[in-house]
Amino acid sequence: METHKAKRVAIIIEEPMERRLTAALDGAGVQGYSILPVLGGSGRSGGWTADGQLGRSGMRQVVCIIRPERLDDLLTAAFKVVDRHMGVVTVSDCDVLRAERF
Amino acid sequence: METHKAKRVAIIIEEPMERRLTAALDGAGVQGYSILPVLGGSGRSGGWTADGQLGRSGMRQVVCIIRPERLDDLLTAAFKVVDRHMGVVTVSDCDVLRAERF
Amino acid sequence: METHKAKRVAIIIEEPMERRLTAALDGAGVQGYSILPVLGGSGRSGGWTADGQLGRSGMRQVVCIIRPERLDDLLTAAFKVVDRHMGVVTVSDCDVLRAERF
Amino acid sequence: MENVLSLALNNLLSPIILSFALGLFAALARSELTIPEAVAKGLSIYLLFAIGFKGGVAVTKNGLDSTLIMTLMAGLVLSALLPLLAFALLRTLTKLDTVNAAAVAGHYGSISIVTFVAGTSVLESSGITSEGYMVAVAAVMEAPAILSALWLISRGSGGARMDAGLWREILLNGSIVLLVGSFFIGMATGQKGLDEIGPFIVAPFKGVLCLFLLDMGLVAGRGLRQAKGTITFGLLAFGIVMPLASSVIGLAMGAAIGLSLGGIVLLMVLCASASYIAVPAAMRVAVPEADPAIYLTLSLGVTFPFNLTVGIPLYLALATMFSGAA
Amino acid sequence: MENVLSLALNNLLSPIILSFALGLFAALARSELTIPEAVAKGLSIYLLFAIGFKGGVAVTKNGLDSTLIMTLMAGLVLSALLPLLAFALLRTLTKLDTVNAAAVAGHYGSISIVTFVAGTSVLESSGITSEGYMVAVAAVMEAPAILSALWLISRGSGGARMDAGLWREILLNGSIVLLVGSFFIGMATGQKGLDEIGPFIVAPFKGVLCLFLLDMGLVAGRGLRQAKGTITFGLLAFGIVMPLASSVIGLAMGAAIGLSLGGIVLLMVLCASASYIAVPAAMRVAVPEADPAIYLTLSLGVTFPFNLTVGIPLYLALATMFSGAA
Amino acid sequence: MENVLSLALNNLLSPIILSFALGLFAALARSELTIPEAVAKGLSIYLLFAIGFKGGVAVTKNGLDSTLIMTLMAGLVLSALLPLLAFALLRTLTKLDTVNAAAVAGHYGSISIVTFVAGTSVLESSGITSEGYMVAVAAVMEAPAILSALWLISRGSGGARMDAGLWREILLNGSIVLLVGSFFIGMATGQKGLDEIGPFIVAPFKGVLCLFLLDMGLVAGRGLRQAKGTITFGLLAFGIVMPLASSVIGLAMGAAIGLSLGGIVLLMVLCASASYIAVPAAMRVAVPEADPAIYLTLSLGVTFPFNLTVGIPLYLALATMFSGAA
Ligand SMILES: Nc1ncnc2c1ncn2[C@@H]1O[C@H](COP(=O)(O)O)[C@@H](O)[C@H]1O
Ligand SMILES: Nc1ncnc2c1ncn2[C@@H]1O[C@H](COP(=O)(O)O)[C@@H](O)[C@H]1O
Ligand SMILES: Nc1ncnc2c1ncn2[C@@H]1O[C@H](COP(=O)(O)O)[C@@H](O)[C@H]1O
Ligand code: NA
Ligand code: NA
Ligand code: NA
Repeated sequence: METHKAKRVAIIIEEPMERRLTAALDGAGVQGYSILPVLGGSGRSGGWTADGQLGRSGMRQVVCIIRPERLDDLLTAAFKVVDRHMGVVTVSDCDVLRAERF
Repeated sequence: METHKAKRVAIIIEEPMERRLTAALDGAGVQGYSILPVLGGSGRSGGWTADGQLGRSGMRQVVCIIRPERLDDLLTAAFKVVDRHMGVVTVSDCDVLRAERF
Repeated sequence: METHKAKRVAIIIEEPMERRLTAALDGAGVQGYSILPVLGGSGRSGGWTADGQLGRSGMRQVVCIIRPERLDDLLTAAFKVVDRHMGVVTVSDCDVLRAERF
Repeated sequence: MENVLSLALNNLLSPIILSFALGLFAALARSELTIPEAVAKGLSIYLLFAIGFKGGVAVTKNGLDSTLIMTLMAGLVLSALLPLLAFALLRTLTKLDTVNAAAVAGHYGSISIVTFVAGTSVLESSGITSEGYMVAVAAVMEAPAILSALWLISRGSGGARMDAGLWREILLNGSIVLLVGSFFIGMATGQKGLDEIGPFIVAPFKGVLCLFLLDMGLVAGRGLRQAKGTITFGLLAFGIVMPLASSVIGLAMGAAIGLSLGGIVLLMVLCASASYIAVPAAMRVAVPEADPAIYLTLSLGVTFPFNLTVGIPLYLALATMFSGAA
Repeated sequence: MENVLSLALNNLLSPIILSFALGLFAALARSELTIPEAVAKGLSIYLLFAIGFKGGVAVTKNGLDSTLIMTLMAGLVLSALLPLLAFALLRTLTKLDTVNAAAVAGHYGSISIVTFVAGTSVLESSGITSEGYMVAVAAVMEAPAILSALWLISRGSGGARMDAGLWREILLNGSIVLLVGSFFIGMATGQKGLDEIGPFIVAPFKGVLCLFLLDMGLVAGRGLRQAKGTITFGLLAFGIVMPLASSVIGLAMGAAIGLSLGGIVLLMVLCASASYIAVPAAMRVAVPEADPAIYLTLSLGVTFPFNLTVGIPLYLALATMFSGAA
Repeated sequence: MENVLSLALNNLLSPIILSFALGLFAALARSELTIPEAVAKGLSIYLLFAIGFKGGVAVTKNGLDSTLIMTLMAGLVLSALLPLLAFALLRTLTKLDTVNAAAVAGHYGSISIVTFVAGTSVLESSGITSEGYMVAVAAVMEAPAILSALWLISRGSGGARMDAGLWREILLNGSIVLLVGSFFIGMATGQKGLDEIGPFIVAPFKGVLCLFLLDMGLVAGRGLRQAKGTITFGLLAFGIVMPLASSVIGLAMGAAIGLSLGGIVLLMVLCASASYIAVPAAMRVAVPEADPAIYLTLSLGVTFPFNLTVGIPLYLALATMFSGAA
C-alpha cells in the first residue's frame, strides 16, 4: 500500500479549554482532528478521575494527523492555547494512507 | 527490558463500518486489536460530536499492534473497507514487550 | 517550536489491574500518565465489548510520556504488574513540547 | 378550523414540544448544554421498551382486529413506495443528484418513532383511542424504504449495494428488535404485566419524553447550525411538502382498510415522519458518497419539528373532517 | 405439584423473565441492540440502592429477630464451604484443571444479587413475607467464597494469592458498600424515609428490573455465542446440579435456624446463585491463568437463567412442601 | 433552640443526607464504588429540569409578586459583592495569594443548586411555602461572582481575563440554560403541564436526589482524600465562617425586600452556598494558575456538607426567630 509521511500530534488538555484549542486549530487551517476521552490520570498537580464528575472537569485528548510542513503552524497555534494550562503536547512520525485527503 | 519492533496501525472510521472493519481484520488473520471511542472531531465533511447522538453515528478508533511483516496484509484488508468511506489510516513504528504473544 | 525527545509508553491492560498498574507507576517515580477507555477488542482470548458490562470488566489504556532515560524503570515496574496478565505494552518515540514539565 | 388551531396551540404549549424548542434554542445559541451519548441512548431504550410494551398490552385488550394483516401489508407497501414519490418530488423541487436524492427519499419512506409517540400523546389528550398494533406497523415500516432507496441508486449507477451483513443489520437493528420484542412481551403478559411495571413505563413516560426531546432539539439545532448553506429553499420546501403529501396517502390507505380514527391518524403520522436513526446508519454503509448533512438536517431539522408542531394537529384535523364527511 | 408448575409458568410469563429472554435472543441473533456500559451501571446502582434500603426498612418493622446473628453466621459458613462442594463436583463431572475448577467454585459460593431480587419478586407476588435482613446476609455471602477459591488453588500450586490491596478491593467492592450502606440508611430512616423516596425505589422497581434483565440477557447471550465449544456437557450438568444441591443445603440450614418460609426460600436462592460481578474481578487479579470464558459463561449463561426460570419456583415449592411436612 | 436541634437531627437522618454520608465514607475508605460520569450528568440534568419546571409552575400559582424584580436585583448584587467579603476574610484568615484568594472568593459569591434543592426539601417537610421564582434568583446568582473574582485578580496583576468566548460560556452554561429554560416551560404550561409530567419530576424527585448526593459524597470524599495538607486550619475556618456571614447578609436582604419566611431561607441558602460546577470551569479557563484543589475542596468538601447538615436547619431557625421578633 502506498503511504506518505505525516506527523501525529496528540494534545492532552483540560476540558474547559477544548473549544479554544479546536478553534485555534481551525484558525490555523488544520484540516482535521479527532477528540478522545480521557478517564483519569496523574501529573504534577496530582491524580484525578472523571467518575461521577459534573460540568466540564477532566481532560481530553485531541489527535491531529498533519503534513509535516504544516506542523509548525499547528504547534504555534496550539501552544498559545495550552501555554499557561495543564496539558501535554507530543509529536510523532507516522505514515498515512490516502494522503491526498490531507 | 527486551522489546521487539512492531507496527502500530490506527484507523479512525465511522461507527456503522466498525463491524465490517473488524471482520476484515479477523479475515486477514490479524491477531489482536482494540477499539477506542472518539467523542468528536472535524474533517473535510465538517465537525461533529457524539453528544446526545442515538444510533450508530460518530467515529471509532481501531488500534492494532502487528508484526512488521504482517503490515501489508492488514493494510490491504483495511483499505478495502475504508476505501470509499470517511476515515484516517496511520502507521507508526513501535517497540513491543512480550512479542511472543503476537 | 522547541521540542525534546521523549518516549510514549502505551499499556493496554485489564480494568481490574488498572489500580495496581498506576500504583506501580507511582512507585517507580513516573511523573504523569493518562488513562483512556477501551470499548472492545480482540486478542488471543477472543473478542469482547464493554457494552452493558457491570463491574470492572474490560480493558483500559494507560498512556505515559516519559524521558528516555526513565524508560527502563517504567518498563520494569509495568512488566511486574502485567506479567501474567492480558495486555499489550508498546513504546514509541515522540517529541514533546515543554519538556521542563517532565 | 378553530378547533384545529386551538389543538395546534395546545400542542405547542405542551412541555414536550417546549422541551424540544429549548434544546433547539440552546444549540443555536451555542450553549454548553449537552446530554451525554449514553444518557440519550438510555432514554431511547426506555421509550422504545415502553411504547412497544403498551402496544402489545393494547392488542390483548382490543383483540387482534381482522384488519391487522392488512394494515401491516399497507405499512410495508407504503414504506417501499413513498421513497419513489419522494425521489420524484426531490428531482422536481431541488437539484440533488441521483445518489443524494435517493438517500433522502429512503429517510421519508421510513419512520420516526418519536414522532409516532408524540402522535399517540396528542390522541391521548384528545381522548381518542387507536389500534394497539400500530406499534407493530411502525416497526414494519422501518426497513423497506431502505431497499427502495438502494434500488433507486443501483438503477442509475449499477452495482449491488446490499450484502448479507447489511440485510441483517437493517432487519435486526436495535430499535426494531426492542420495539417488536417488547410488543410481544406486552402481548404475552397483558394487563397483569402492565400492572406490574406500569409505574415505570406509564406514569413517568411523558416526563422522560421531555428530556428526550430536549436532546433531539440539541442535536437538531447543532445540525441546523452546521448545515446552513446546505439547505436550499427547494430542500426546505420538500421537507414540508413531502410529509403533507405522505400523510394524505396514509389517510386514504387507512380509511380504505377501515382503521379507527386514531389508527388513521397514526398511520398518517408514520407516513409523514422521516427516519433519523436506522436509515442514516444504513446509508453510511451502503451509500457513503451521499452527504449526511443533507438527509440528517432535512429529516431531523425540518420535517421532525414541522410534524411535531403543525403536522400532527393538522393530520388529526384532516382525519376528523374526513371521518365526519364519510 | 400442579402448583409448582403453574407457579413456574407464571414466573416465566412475567415481563422480567421475558425481558431477559429478549436480550438473550437479540444477542444470539447478533442484533445491533446494545445498552451502553454507563446505563447498565446506572441501573445496577439503582437496584442495589433500592433493595438495600427496602431491606433496612423491613428490619425496622419486623424487628431485629434473634435469629439474625445466626443467619449471618450461616451465610458466612455457606459461602466459605459451598466452593468445596463445587470443587468436588467439578472434579467429578468435568476435566477442568485445579485452577479453573477452583475459580469456578468460587463463583458458586458467592451470590448473584439479581437472582436474589427475582426471588423477592416471586415471594411478593405469592404474598409470602421474609426477614428484611436477608439483604445483609446476601452482602455477607459475597466475599468468603473468594478466599476459599484462592485457598483451593494455593493448596495445589503454592504461593500466596492474596495481598492487602485485594483484601480491601473484595471487602469494599462497590456492590457490597452500596448494599450495606443503603441497608443502614433504610434502618436509620425507617418507614418515614421510605415514604419520602418510595415513589422512586418501590413503584418503578420492577420496570427498571426489566431493562436490567434485558441487559443481562444481552451480555449472557454474547457470552454464550463466544463460548460454544468451551462449555462441555459436564460443565452444563454442573451448572444445573450445583444450584440444586446448594439450595437443598440452604433449605436445611434455614430450617435449622428457624427462618420463616420466605427467609428459607431466599437463603436457598442465595446458595443456588452464582456471582458474575464481584468474583470475576477478583479472579482476574488473583488467578489470571483461569479462563474467564468458563466461569462467566457457566454462571451468567447457564446457572443464572436456570435459577430465574426453573430454580426459584422449584425452591419455593420445596420449601413449602418441607414447611408443610414439618 | 430545642426546635433547631431536633430539626437539624431530623435533617441529618433524612435519606438524602445519609446518602451523601455514604458516598463520603465510601470514597474515604477507598471503596471501588463509582458512578459513571454519564450517569452523574444525567441525574443533574433531571434535577435541574425538575426544579426549574416546578419553580415556573409555582410562579403561575403565586402570581408574579411585585418583589420579583427586587429579589432578582438583590441576587445580582449579592453575587457580585459577596466575593469581596470572601476575599477580605481569606486575606485575614489564610495565607492564600491574591490569585487563589480571588478564585476561592468567586465560588462563594456564586451558588450551589443542590444546596438550594436541599433547602427546598427542608422547607417542604416543615410545611413552609416559598416564592416560586427563587429558582430564577438562583440562576441569576450563578455568574456575577465570576466577574468579581476576575476583577479582583486583574486589579492586582493587570491584564484582562475576559474574552467574548468566556462571556458566552458563563452566561450560556448548561445549568443556567436548563434551569431558566425549564422555568419558562413551567410558567408557560402551568398546572396542566405539571399534571402531565408530575409523575416524573415530582414523585421520584427525592429518590433521585439521594443517588445524586451519593455521587456528590463520592466526589467530595475523593477530593478531601487528595487534598489533605492543602486545607489548612485557616481555610477550614473560612469554609464555615463564610457561609454563616453570607447567610446573615441574605437574611437582612430578604427581610428588607419583604420576602416570605420560605423565600428568606432560600435566599440565605443561596448566599451561603458555594459553586462547584460553573465557577471551577470558568476559573480553569481564565485563571489557570489558581489551584483547583483549594477551591474545589473548600466548596465541595467543607462548605457543601456544612450547609447540608448544620447550615440549612440553622438558617431556618435564624429566619424563624427573626420573623417572630419582627
Ligand atoms: N507524562 C504524562 N503522560 C501522560 N499524561 C500526562 C503526563 N503528564 C500529565 N498528563 C496528563 O495531564 C494531566 C495534568 O497534568 P499536570 O499538569 O502535570 O498535573 C494529568 O492528570 C494527566 O492526565
Ligand atoms: N487529519 C486528521 N486527524 C485526525 N482525525 C481526523 C483527521 N481528518 C479526519 N479526521 C477524523 O475523521 C472524521 C471524518 O473526516 P473527514 O472524512 O475528513 O470529514 C473527522 O470528523 C475526524 O474525527
Ligand atoms: N495486537 C493487538 N493490538 C491491539 N490490541 C490488542 C492486541 N492484542 C490484544 N489486544 C487487546 O488486549 C485484549 C486482550 O488480549 P489477549 O490477551 O491477546 O486476549 C484484546 O481483547 C485487545 O483489546
Ligand atoms: Na415516513
Ligand atoms: Na451461591
Ligand atoms: Na453563595
